[in-house]
This record gives sequence, structure tokens and C-alpha cells, in this order.
Amino acid sequence: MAIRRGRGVAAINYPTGMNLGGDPTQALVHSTPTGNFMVTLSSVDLGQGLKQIMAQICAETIGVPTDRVIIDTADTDTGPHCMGTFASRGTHRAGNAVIQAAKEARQVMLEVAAEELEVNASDLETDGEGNILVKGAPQKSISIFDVALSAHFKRGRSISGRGMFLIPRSYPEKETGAMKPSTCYAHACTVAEVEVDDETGEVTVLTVKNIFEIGRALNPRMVEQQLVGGSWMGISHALYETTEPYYPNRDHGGTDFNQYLMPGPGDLAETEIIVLERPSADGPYGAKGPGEMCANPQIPAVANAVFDAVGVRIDTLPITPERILRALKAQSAN
Amino acid sequence: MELRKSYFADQRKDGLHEIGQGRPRLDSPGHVTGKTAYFADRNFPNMLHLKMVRSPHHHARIRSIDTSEAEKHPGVVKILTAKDVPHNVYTILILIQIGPEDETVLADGKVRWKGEAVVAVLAETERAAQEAAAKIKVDYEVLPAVFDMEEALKPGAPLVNEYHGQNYYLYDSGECRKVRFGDVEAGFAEADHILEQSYQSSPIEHAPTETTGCVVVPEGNDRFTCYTNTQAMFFTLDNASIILQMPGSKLHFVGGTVGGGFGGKVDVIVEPIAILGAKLTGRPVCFIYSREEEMQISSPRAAEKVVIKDGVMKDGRIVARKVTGYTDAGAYSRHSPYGAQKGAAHYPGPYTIPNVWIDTYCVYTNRTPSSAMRGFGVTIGDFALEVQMDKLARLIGMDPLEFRFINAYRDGDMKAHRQPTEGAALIECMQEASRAADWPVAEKFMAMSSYTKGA
Amino acid sequence: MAKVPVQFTLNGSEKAEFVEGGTTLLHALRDKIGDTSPKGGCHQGTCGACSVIIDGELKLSCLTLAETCGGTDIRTTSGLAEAGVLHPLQRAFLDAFATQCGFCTPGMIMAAKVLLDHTPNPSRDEVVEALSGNICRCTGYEPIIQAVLTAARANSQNAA
Amino acid sequence: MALALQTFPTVRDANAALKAAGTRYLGGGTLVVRAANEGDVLVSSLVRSTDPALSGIAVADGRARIGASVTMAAIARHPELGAIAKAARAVGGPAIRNMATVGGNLFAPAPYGDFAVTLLALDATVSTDDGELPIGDFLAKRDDNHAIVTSVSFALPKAESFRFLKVSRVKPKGVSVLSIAAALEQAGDGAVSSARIALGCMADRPMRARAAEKALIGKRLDRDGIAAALAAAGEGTSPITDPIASAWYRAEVLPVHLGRLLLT
Repeated sequence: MAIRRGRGVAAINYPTGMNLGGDPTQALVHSTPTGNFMVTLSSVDLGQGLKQIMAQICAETIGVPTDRVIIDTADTDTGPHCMGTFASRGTHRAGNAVIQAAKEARQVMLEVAAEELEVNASDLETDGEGNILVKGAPQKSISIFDVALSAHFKRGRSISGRGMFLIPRSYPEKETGAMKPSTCYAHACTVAEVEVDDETGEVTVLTVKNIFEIGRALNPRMVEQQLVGGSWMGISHALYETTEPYYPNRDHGGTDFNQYLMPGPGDLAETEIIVLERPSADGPYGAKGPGEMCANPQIPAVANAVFDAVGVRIDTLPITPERILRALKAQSAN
Repeated sequence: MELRKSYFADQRKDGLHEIGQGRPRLDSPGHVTGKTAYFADRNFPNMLHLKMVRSPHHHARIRSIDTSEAEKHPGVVKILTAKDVPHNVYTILILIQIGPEDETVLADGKVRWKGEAVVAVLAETERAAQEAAAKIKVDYEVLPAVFDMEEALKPGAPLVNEYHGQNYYLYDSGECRKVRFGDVEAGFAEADHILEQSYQSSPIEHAPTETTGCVVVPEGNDRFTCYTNTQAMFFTLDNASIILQMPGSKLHFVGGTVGGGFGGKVDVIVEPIAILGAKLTGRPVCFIYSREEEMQISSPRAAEKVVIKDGVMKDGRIVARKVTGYTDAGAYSRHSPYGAQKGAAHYPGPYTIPNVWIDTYCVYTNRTPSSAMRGFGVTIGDFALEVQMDKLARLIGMDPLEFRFINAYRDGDMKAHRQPTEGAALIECMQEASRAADWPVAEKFMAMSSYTKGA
Repeated sequence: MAKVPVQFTLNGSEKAEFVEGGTTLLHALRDKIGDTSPKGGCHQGTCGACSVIIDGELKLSCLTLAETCGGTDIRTTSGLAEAGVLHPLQRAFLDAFATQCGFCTPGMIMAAKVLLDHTPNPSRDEVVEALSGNICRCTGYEPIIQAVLTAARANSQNAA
Repeated sequence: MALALQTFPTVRDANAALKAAGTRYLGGGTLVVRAANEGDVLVSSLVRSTDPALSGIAVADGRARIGASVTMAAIARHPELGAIAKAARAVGGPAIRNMATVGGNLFAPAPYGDFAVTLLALDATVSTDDGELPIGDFLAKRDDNHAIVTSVSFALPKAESFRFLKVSRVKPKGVSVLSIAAALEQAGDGAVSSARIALGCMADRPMRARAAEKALIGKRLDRDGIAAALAAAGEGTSPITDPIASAWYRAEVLPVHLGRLLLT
């Protein structure tokens, strides 16, 4: 018996947003009488944390702490249209729509503040803690709480804004395929280290070192969540998962979590995540969509590491112990 | 996790108040206390349960359906067949003008995959619905089926889907989406080595812990509220509106809090039939996939076959790449024509190659229709591309990481689909990987930049 | 249809309900009593999202018939916080960013709670074993393991 | 019709009720409640018994008797059953172990039933109100069994003479690629004097590796000594194919894992 070790690398990119564009998202933002901000959307949070990110984007744009933003999403009677949560588009598309809506609301807010402070709106800035200050004379200020009260009950202004983000649809040229699939791309490079049992074909992923370039980490803790979970799913795709283990034969498809294989908590690779940020030109605060691509580079990195370990190529996913063992037997037969 | 701020610092504005902060998630307290409300956490009096009778055959003609015994079963309230669905033949991407309509909500005369929905049973309890479903008699004439993409594309193969007329999706560009850039044959002629390899995957399930489903409540004013875990609210609402021939103003969708999606909840499957059930009975209806349905009935990530032929020079430059991709759509389109096309846009990967030829096919077979999943159109392609890169490097005796530096795209490089590269960062990711993994590469690669060719 | 009475204690309060024969505890809790913290992820016993604690033992409420629970003491995640103050495990899950979609979370917390009740200072392997019947598709498990280890450390510091 | 559950204080009464069509015995629920949840409408009625004899563990004179309702968790933590605790812990995750019973495990189809593999290696006796059966005979006829299993009994092995291995794709919990239980007695010189080896997933139910057992007698547990046993390990097997592994793979790795177990 021999446990043989190998490592492999893979580098990838991934488009942000629906392929070829044409996928709009809208947002509405308005202030409550006491200067809290309601973001109304129909975007869906699948667990990746869209609600939290939209709150942070709105807060940054308006100039209030995040806990003064309320997200009201995914009720079609109130929320304006969103194409949906898929194609790494949530943060990018909805985030841009929220920024546009929040900017419009912020402008009204600054105009009301300007009237209260008797200055020009263009001379005002926010401190991010809920106050509006005169640039260069911060002692002259008013709280957003008071501005909202004034807007509502004194000046009759609606502190609100509308946002819409659309990448115009691109149509591929029939003969050449000339097209504009996406406006920005995330990047990744993964190095995986594995051990392969050459008598059973079993693979243990020892370490994965993942470098992700994601535009901008709007909330680094949540980015980490996505990337760690994605890295796990990438390894899972590489070695475990399929609904048809004997494809294209349709028999023996798994019907539960015992039969549908994924790495358990005892199978975890030591996972390192390093994030680079090259802001995208059209992303909200430079963000791109990292949610999908983070699960891609581990698959070929693991495949290449298996080859490095035992010298057989498994070009069919998933790379099961059976496929490795068959290849090893064929190798030793030659 | 570490943020390496030294890269691209000149392009980044730091010092924001809320952006860049690891704020606690506002939804997590609800998660840890069990208070977060998912669609199925709403319970309504008099709710009916919908269970589906499904095809036991991969491909068959339906001679007859006999629901008479099931209708008499205690607790059964309504049984739905194809004739009850106002616009039974549909396709979801019709909303973005990708047709033809090719799928039935409930099978009409024919089934094209094992597990296809044939009859919907609405009953007072899950148990009653299951018992009644077992009493429904469907008489099938089994037809030859095709499971292998290559077999499906051969002349004389059983026709999977009459709405297409052939076993592939017909793009405006023909039987596949094409990308042509440079002269790929001239590139092969010039190359020191040619390597052609084939890669294969099988279907993969999203496996969210919460299965697909919805609860529909008649509001008493001819409107219907649908609590759903769809990933796309209006996409689902608008498709339901088409299928039910019901104005969108009559539909009210509530969702947005979903127990995992990964692309598995963007088909429009449970909502239309549940709304129809609620409309015809006047009662709340829930239709929630069992785990078995989630595993074998809901769309998986497609199986794909990718054939890559490369021409490479001894010095490491890839001078020609030809990719032929096949996406196994199963019996119906759903999102697959889009996914195959996304693959065409993605190849030849993040590398600058002067001569490129890409064909991507969307192929129909008699299996569970596939659809979107995390990395749609790209994940399996990246597996193929990056294993191929490893093979090429070893073929010419070069370090696999250095080989990628030589070919990596940089700002301004023209991509095969004729867009100039912007915002590239592959080189910097690889430089950081070299450091983090203690995988040394030549100094000239560590000095490269994505910004320009020369730098 | 014949209904059967069931009576048990849920998170410290007495509950009495009539359920249809064959009703699982999961359905009784969610549909009858209104405690929706246990989730129905598979109804097969393979995902752990419905985990509850019955008389101190971790059980799957989807495979337990409600009528077999007469007189038992049942604990669920919804009853863990006391007077609005989160249990250390709940706090640790928040701090470790150990929830994404949140659907597996109540079951995970139940599994972790029984572990810490019996093994206040578990090793990593013991945590892994304790969570091994619970599926998470979002996190890759590591943040959850870290949350449980952190909660254990917090507990032992409080006890010291 | 709702699923009806009848509870009886004695096994005798429960056995009588079990004779009705569509009736199944409810143990820990991991098999039968799952079947009902999944829409198995052939089950219309469940029977259980609260007979205390079903939940007892008795160890005396080197023999153990375990009631059929005893859970895997109860076995795993019982101080006198330490030799077989590993096999009980190999079943499911913690919640499943708190529910799954010894009786139920005897009926679990492959790839489940790892504890039954252990009982087969221990040459257990299965008791019902109809009498006692050697476990091999019981397993062979289990599909026709209609009497409630009340207990299993066996001679407790010494810790060092019982070995158990479960191979899973998913760790720490996952269903079996295969499982192996071996009860081996060795003479003073290390030569094997008696051997019982049971295999899981090598057929639709646990089976004995009799050819391998025979090949081990008189041999030492070293690489040369076990070679003949490994060569014979697959004799008479017909491994299952399922989503976890194919019959081919199971057959290929059986001697590898058996070898590793014997050399530990």
C-alpha cells in the first residue's frame, strides 16, 4: 500500500451577471420620518447575504450606519422588478440599482439639509454616522434624523429615489460569435494538495490555497463565508457529486443525502483564502460577483493534483475512487 | 481569509464607512433562533397537499389516463391533468425571446423522461394524496429512448422532443453557437505540438437543504398569493401568468428568504400548478418537493462533454484552440440553450490565443431536464480547460504555473468573442498563489502585470 | 379521521394536541403547535435539519411519531434563548458567521447543544462527530465547527 | 387513511396485531417511518410493543443478550459492550444512533445494516416468540419473517479478538462502501485457531466470508499468513451496485480492506 502525494494548480476567470446582459434590476429607497432608510426590492436572498449587502451599499451611499437601513425585498406587490438571483448578478445589478436610488434620495436629503442650514447643498457632506456637515466647517451640522423630520413635516419633501440598472443586451454575431458577454470578470487561482491511496483510489484533499480576485470585498466576513463554502463545493464536485453515478446509464441515482455524496465535516481540506481587489469599472463600489466562480478552480486543481500523485488522468467527473482504481490498473497492465 | 491590499492599490478607494466592513448579518439572529420565516413556515387552515404522479418510463406514449378510482379516494379534492392547464406547453426563456415552447406542465399524450409530471393530485393530507396517486392508472406505450449525447446526434436516433424537430437546439447560428477568431487551422499547422482531449461530466444536484416548493393562498378577491422559494420573483410570476393565462395583476409573489438555491430554484415548476390548484379549489395549496424529487426530478447541472484541440509551441505559447462543447439538456430546454451559449462566450478561458474556433451544442436526451447551477455554462468547461492546460505544460516540459503566465490574458488583449480585455487580474492571482503555495516561478513572471503587455 | 391525543413539554411549557395517526413529531411541532424552528429538509432522516432534543437525547423529529412522545421533555432551537438573551451557542454561530441560508442552523445548534451538555470541552473530532448527521450546503462546515469550539471555550471560561 | 399506530404492552399481543395486512413493526422509526414519509402506501398500520424485555441489556457468564429495541447509542455507551462499541458507533450520525435499534438493523438492506454484520461475525442467536435461530439462518429468511425479534445474544468477544471496519466515502458518517467484522481466536504462537468473518455490501444482506475464514486457520496474521485468505475473500460474494460504489469496485477493494483489518 502506498499513499502518494501530489499537487495541482488551476487558474480561472468568471463573468459577472447574466451572459449577454439584458437583465435589469430596480430599487426604490425612501426615508422614514426619523431618518431610517427603506430599500424596496424584489431581489432574492438565497443565503448568500444579499439583504445585508444591499443595506451596507445603501448606508454607504446615503451616509448613515448600516443599522439605519431596512431591507424590504421580494414582495411583488411592493418591490420593483429584479431579474433574479443567479449568474453572480445580485450584488452587481441590485447594488448598482440601490446606489442610483440612494443617490437620488441623498440629493433630496442634502437639499432639505441645505435649507435648514441655509447653505448650498453642494457644500454639504455626510459623516457616515448620521450627520450632515458643512464641508470645511464641521461645527455647522444637522442630524439626518432632524433632516428627515423637517422633510416630512415642515418642507413637504419626499426623501426618496429610484434606481434601475441594465446592461443592454448583446446579440452574438451568427458567423463569428462577436458579442459582449459581460462587463467584468472575477479571477481565481487554486493550488490543491492531495493524497491518493493507490490500492483503493481514495483521495484525501490535504490543502487548498485559493486566491480570489473579486473586485471589492464589500463585507469581508461575508465574502469569506462564500469563498470557504464555495471552495468546499468545488472539492465536492471534483471528487463526489453526481445524480447519475453511471451516466449515461440512468440507474442508481441517489435519492437522499446518504446516497448523494458530498464531503462531510470529517473530510475538510485545510483551506486558505487570499483575496485581491481590482475594482470593476461598473460594479457597486467596484464589486464583482464572487459567488459562483469560487467553486470552480478547485475542480481542475484537484484533478491535476491526482495526476501529479499517481500519474493517471481522470478526465471524467466526478473523480471517484473507482475511476482512479480502474486507471491505475490499466496503467500497471501497460 | 486575508485581504492582500498591495495589489491594485492605485485603482481602489479605501476609507469608506460601511463598505469594506465585516458587519454582522442582519438575518443571522433569525437563523440561530429558528425564527427566520421560510416559505414553508407559513401554515394556513384548510390547506391542500399536491402530489404528482410521474412517468415510470424514459420515453412513452400515453394511451390513456384513468383517474376514476383516485377521485373516489377519501380526502381527494381535485385531480389535474394536461387539459386543465390553460397554456400547457411553455418554455421559461420565452420571456427573453428564447423559444420554442417545448415543455408541458402536465404530460399531454407523451412523456420524455422518467419522472415527468403526468397527473397532479390535491388532497386534504399528504397521505391521502399519495394513496390516491397510487390509484391512478396510466396506460403507456413505451418508446425507444436515447441517453447518450453522441447517440442522440446521430441520424435515426429517437426524436426526444418534437417541438424542436431534432435532438439539438437550433440557434440563429445553426446547430451550435459559434465563435470564430483568427484561423485555427493555420494555427494548428504552425504549432510544434497538437493535443486533442475529451472531457466528460455527469449531472450534479444543487442539493439545497430546503427543497423547492411553494404555498399558494387564494385571497378571496380573485388574487392569489404565492409564498415561494424561487430565485427570481417576477420571472416566475410572469411565466406563471403565461401558463395560467391569468393577468399578472392577479398574482402576488412573496419570497426572498431561501434555504439555499445554487441555481436550482430558477425553473418555474411548482408555482403554476399550485396556483392552478388553488384557483380551481378555492383553497390554499402547498406543493413542496420531497428530497427524492429534489434529487432526481428537479433540474441538475447538465452533464457536459468538452473536446479541446490545442496547438502549442515549444516556448509555451498556445497558438490555436478549438473547443467543441456539448450540454446534455435532458428532454426540455429550460435554461440549457442559454448555458451552452454562455460556454461559447467563456472559451477559450482567460488566455490570449490568436486562433480560436468554438462550437457549443445544446443536446436533447431522455433524461431529467437540466438547467442552471452555480457556475452555469462555465464550471465543467473550466475543469476541461485547466486539466488541458496541465497536460499541455507537461507535454512541452514546462512548469504548469509558468505555462499559464505565458498565455494569461492582460488588459487590452482581444478575446475570441472580439471584446478587448478589461480589468484582468489572472496574473496577480497566480503570483499570489506562487507565494502562498510556495510554488516558485521565474522572476520575469513575478514581475508581470495585468495592466499592460510590457510592464 | 381518527385523532390521537399527545401531551408533552416543549421548551418548558406543557403542550396538548390532537394529531392524526402517523403524524410525525416534526409536523406536530410545525403545523399544530407552531414551532417552525425544526426544518423539514428530507423527511428521510438523512439531513438533520429537523433535529430536536427529546429527554436529553438528539432525535430526528421527522422519523419520530408524535404519539410516541407522550410525557417527554422536548427542546428545540426556538426555546434556547432565555428572555431574549442568546444561548452561547447561538452567539458563537453569529460571531463565527456560521450561518448562510440558515436552513440547517436550528438542527446544527441542537446537535451541538447535546454535545456540549455531555462534553463541555470537546475536541475538534468530537465536534465533527456530533455534527456528522447534519447537512450544510452553504458553509463548508468549518465555520460551524469553529462556532461550536468557541461556544465550548466560552462555557468553560464562564464555569471557571 | 391515516397511518394507525397500535401500542401493546407485550410482544405476544403485538405479534398478533402484526398479522393484519399492511401492518409493520415500528422500532426506532428509521426505516418504517421514512417509508411512510416517502409515500409507501402499502404500510397502513404500525405496531409497537413497550415490553421492557425489548429494551434490556444483560451480560452474564461471558454472554450478552441485547433487547431488540436497544439503540446503537445505548450499545456504544454500555460499559460491558466495549468490544463492539465501535461497530455500534459506525451506524449513522448521533441522532440516528439514538433511534436505530438492534432489531431494525437486522432488516436493513445493504448498504445499511453494519451492526448486523457484527452480529453475524459474533455468530449471534436471534430470538423471537417462535424460538431462536442462528443469525445466518435468520438473515437468509428475514424477508419472510413475521415474528417480532425480541433479542439477540452472543458470546462476548475479547476486545483484542474482535475487529471491525466500515469503509465510507463520507467522513465521519457515511453509508458503507463495505463493512467487515472479524472474530478471531489466536493460539499462543499467534496462529489463528478460529475465525468468523462477516461482510456488509457483498450481497443484499450480511454474509460470511467462509473461504477466507478457512484459509486463515493455522496462519499467523502477517502479510504472508493472510495472503490466501485475501485471495479467497471474494468467494461467493455478489456485491451490490448503488450510488456509493459499483459491484466491481467493492469486489476490488474487499481484499485490500480485509488485509488492512487483519494486519492492524
